[in-house]
Amino acid sequence: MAPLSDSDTTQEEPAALPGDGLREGIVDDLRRRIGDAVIDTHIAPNDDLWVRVSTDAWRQTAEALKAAGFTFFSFLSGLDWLPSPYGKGEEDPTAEPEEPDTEIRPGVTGGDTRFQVFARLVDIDRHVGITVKADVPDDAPAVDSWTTVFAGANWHERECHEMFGIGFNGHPDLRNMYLPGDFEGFPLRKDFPLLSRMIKPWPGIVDVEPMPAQDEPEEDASS
Amino acid sequence: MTMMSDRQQLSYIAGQAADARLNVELETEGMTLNIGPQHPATHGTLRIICRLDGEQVVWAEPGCGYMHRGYEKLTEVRTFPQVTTLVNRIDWLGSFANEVPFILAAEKLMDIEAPPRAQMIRTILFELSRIANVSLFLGDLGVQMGAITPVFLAFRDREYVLNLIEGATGGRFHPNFDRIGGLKDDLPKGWIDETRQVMVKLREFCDIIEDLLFGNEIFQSRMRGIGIIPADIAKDYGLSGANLRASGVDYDLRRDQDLPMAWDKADFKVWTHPDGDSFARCWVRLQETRESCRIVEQLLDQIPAGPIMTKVPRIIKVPEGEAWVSTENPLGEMGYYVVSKGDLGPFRVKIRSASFNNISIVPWVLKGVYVPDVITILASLYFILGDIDR
Amino acid sequence: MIQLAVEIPYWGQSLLRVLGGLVAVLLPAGTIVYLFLFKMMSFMQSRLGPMEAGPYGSLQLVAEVGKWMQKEDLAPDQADHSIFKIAPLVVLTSTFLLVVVVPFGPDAYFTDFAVGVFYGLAVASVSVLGILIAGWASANKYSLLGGLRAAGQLIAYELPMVLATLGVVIQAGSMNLQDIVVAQNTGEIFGFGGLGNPFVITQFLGFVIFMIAVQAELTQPPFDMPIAESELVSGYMTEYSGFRFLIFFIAEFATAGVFAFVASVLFLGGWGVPFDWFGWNNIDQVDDWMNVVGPLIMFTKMLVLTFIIMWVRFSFPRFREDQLQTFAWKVLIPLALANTAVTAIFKVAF
Amino acid sequence: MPDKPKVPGLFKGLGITLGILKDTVVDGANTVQYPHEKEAPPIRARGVIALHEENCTACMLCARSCPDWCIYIEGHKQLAPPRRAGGKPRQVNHLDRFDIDYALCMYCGICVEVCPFDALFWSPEYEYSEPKIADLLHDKEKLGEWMETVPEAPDLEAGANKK
Repeated sequence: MAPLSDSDTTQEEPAALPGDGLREGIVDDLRRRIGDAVIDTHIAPNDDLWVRVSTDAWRQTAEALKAAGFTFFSFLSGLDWLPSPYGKGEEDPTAEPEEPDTEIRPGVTGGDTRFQVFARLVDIDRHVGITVKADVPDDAPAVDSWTTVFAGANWHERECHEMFGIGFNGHPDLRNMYLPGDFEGFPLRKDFPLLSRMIKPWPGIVDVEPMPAQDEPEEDASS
Repeated sequence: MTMMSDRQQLSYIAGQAADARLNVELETEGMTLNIGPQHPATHGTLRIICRLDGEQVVWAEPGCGYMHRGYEKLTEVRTFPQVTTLVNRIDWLGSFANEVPFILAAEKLMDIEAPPRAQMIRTILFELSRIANVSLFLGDLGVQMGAITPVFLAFRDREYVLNLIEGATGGRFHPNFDRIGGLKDDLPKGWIDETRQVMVKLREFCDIIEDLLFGNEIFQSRMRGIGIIPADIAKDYGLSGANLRASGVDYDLRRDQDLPMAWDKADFKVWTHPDGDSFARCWVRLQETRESCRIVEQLLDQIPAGPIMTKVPRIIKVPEGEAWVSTENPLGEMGYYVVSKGDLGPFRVKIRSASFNNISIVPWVLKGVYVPDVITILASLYFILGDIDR
Repeated sequence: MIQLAVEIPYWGQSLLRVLGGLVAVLLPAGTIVYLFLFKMMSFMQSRLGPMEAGPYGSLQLVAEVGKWMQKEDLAPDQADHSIFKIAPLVVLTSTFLLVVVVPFGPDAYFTDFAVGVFYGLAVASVSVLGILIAGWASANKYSLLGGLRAAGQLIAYELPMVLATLGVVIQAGSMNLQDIVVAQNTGEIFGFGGLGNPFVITQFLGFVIFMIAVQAELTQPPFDMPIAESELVSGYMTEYSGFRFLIFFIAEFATAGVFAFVASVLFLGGWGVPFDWFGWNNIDQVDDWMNVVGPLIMFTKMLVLTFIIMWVRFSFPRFREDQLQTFAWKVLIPLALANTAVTAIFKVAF
Repeated sequence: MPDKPKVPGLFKGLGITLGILKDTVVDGANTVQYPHEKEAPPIRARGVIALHEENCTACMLCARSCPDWCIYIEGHKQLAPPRRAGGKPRQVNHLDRFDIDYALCMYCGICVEVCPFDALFWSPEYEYSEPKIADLLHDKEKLGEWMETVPEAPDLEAGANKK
């Protein structure tokens, strides 16, 4: 039966897939709009584009990018770069625990604080996306809220606040998204223990008793 | 917001008026109604708190968290193969489609690519899980509106697709078939022509649903002009998939980015609809199911011979780095931002699921709407709870 | 009255009438539930329906009645207990009161009111009270919404029903149901008397309006807003369980059967077959075996009409509340008025 | 698509349900009446895990890689007769306990895949529900019983290169 509604898109040739030239253009355009707030950029060859901006220019970046055509709000979340002190809960208690490294090594576009907030915007017409990052100061973890620029950021910021403890100034109601109201602690922080793996002893621990009689040195059974 | 039809204007003004009327004119005392968390119209445990004036919703706010399993915390303590078993439980209706972006992100970090045969079979199984997911939606749409028959037809025809997925992968709902670098196994004998017959059945199902439901004047009067979402508000909230295309935005991740998958080998039409109302969203999904059947039929003839898995070490340590891959999942755009520090498991995985954004627009769209329309709009937005709460 | 061999004392006759009433209401309800709700619905959805209880699932209704009997029928504590308990009974009594006026044969009837139609329609609206009480008394927001919707809907659809029957009454010239049946079976259309004059032919618009109004009175999809299971869980019946829910369930299908009886009397010629076939020309000449065959004919006509009601029920989505009301007030009632006017003009002209 | 006369949707909907009624009456419904008729699951269905005890060397790889921690293995070392006559008796791990707790297992199949000695297999058996949840902990013998329900691997589609 003929399609019900009168609308069907004329299948015009989709815009050319973004090359790296387009990405450099975007970075220059962003530099022109917000000046030295752009601290570090990284372009993975014809794959993706990362930009790190200074913390206080976070909302300004959003406005600049939206003006530049990045109208599709994909997501916004947090990153905690502290390696987890608890490990996987799958250590062999007999072996002595190796010393956990506590050195904070941030990812692609660097950064010097423990927490970072990152978001992704997409320009639908030019089929290109950009991931924006910003450091969150350790002492007062708070960033400007994007809800005035992108209405969709409301829920994402509530979840990020609830999971990482990063404050968002100017957010209408920063209630908990998933966790009960009186939940204390921020689960997605690396130093928040995953209790389910603390209680149950790990069945993967090798307990193959050695030979009862001989006492010559038996090789370690576990591979 | 030029596209706002007078219906939406009307209900918006009514919503405002309801606010005023609540406390001034009739001193009618508003009633707070909890739809959910156990409610037949929500796919899982979503709770909508709405304040009513009579039958009209003055203020609505979804309460999530009843299905929160803390996936992003779990991924920190698991290795890559263990995370794939975890990840196909997010959108449990089209579950193979969840594994693919995560595996592609890991492959991008290791910069290896699956052999062409594996890419082709991945795309076919991806489209099959889309058909399984959306055909259930088409049947369930009827139940939300009160028609009992379509849901049984949906479950009957969806059974064929699930048997196909189980035949190839072993699991009906949680195939866990995707590995970094390729697939776990190859297709069993006779699977390809069985799939062709099933595709014919699925097209008949789409035609039946189109006549039984979409042609029905009652259905149209219930759906047209309800819950209109203009394009720029949809983009603001990050709606994706059929919800975005129904507002007239021509954006389909299968065509608009080059992933190491086989979508470019099949020609398919991206359907959009100018109205952006509930009917448009469901209509676009119906046409997409037909497109998926066409894609599967085209790809079935082009499966190249060759290995199913590239050379990959037994114990996989993904090199350090960050990668973002998103694909056009049945519910919308689903993406994974995988951060790896070079050991067995990922350091941090941000799961961008489609329904989280699709539902964040509910407080805006439900203002000044009747109670039965709350169910219509929720049904047309089509979310899965595991997707929202992760 | 026909003279039976033995002289039955008066109390015996009233006992027989009560038994007859029970059979006339519960037998159609049972067959409708099994035949349509269990079997036809499943076959329309390409499945087999209940097959375990009895051969081909025939004892499924007995199993369900047993299940509901042994379930505890609890009432929420804030509920208004006294009226919470009597609500289902009110709905059921309205069905029994309605069946009293339906004729099943020349002598097989419970009462022969001169104003049968008037009484029937008045009694049919009693069930609205039962539903409203149930919605209000269960102290549950969903039931309150369901009850209010039901009140609005049933009252809105009573008017087209009354006006549709008005057309029939004008054409038959009397409000006595027995005369309506006779009028349909003896009259002829423009001289051709072979088929009698069932009002469904001349009053087709009235028949369509009456069936739509009956669909709404029974709160069946596409008019099942009061029990909109996807929004109001199950409307005014949400808080009921056990034996009281059983009464609601039986009442729903018994009313469907009885309305089908009334519709077949008004439009399909009731218990009679065209009298010319047997050479009768008024009611007194009708033979006695008609008292046995009459109920069977009524039963088949009822099954045909219920098939249509259930068929619509299983294939349509449901209206929204305000569309329901606009459909009744702006479409059905004007049509019914026009139908009545045209019938009146024809009555006078011919 | 030929443009059929615009039959109002309502009647077309009625037509369809009547059509399905005819189909069900004529060529039967799709329901499989479970206890009487049973539908065979596909060969690769992941129903239950079977243990081939001789192959197992208690290397604990499966217990380590199980995401749900639902495999419990205990073993001890003992001397085994030498492979070649006159050789030195070999020292080998003997399996004492090998339990899989199906109340926890999510049928992901990582253990079957990771086992270097091909001791674990998938069998499409699915009727092993228990009234008590404790009985879902299948021990070594129970897992051995499942061995004979394990089908051999189906042959593959054309074009797959045999490993």
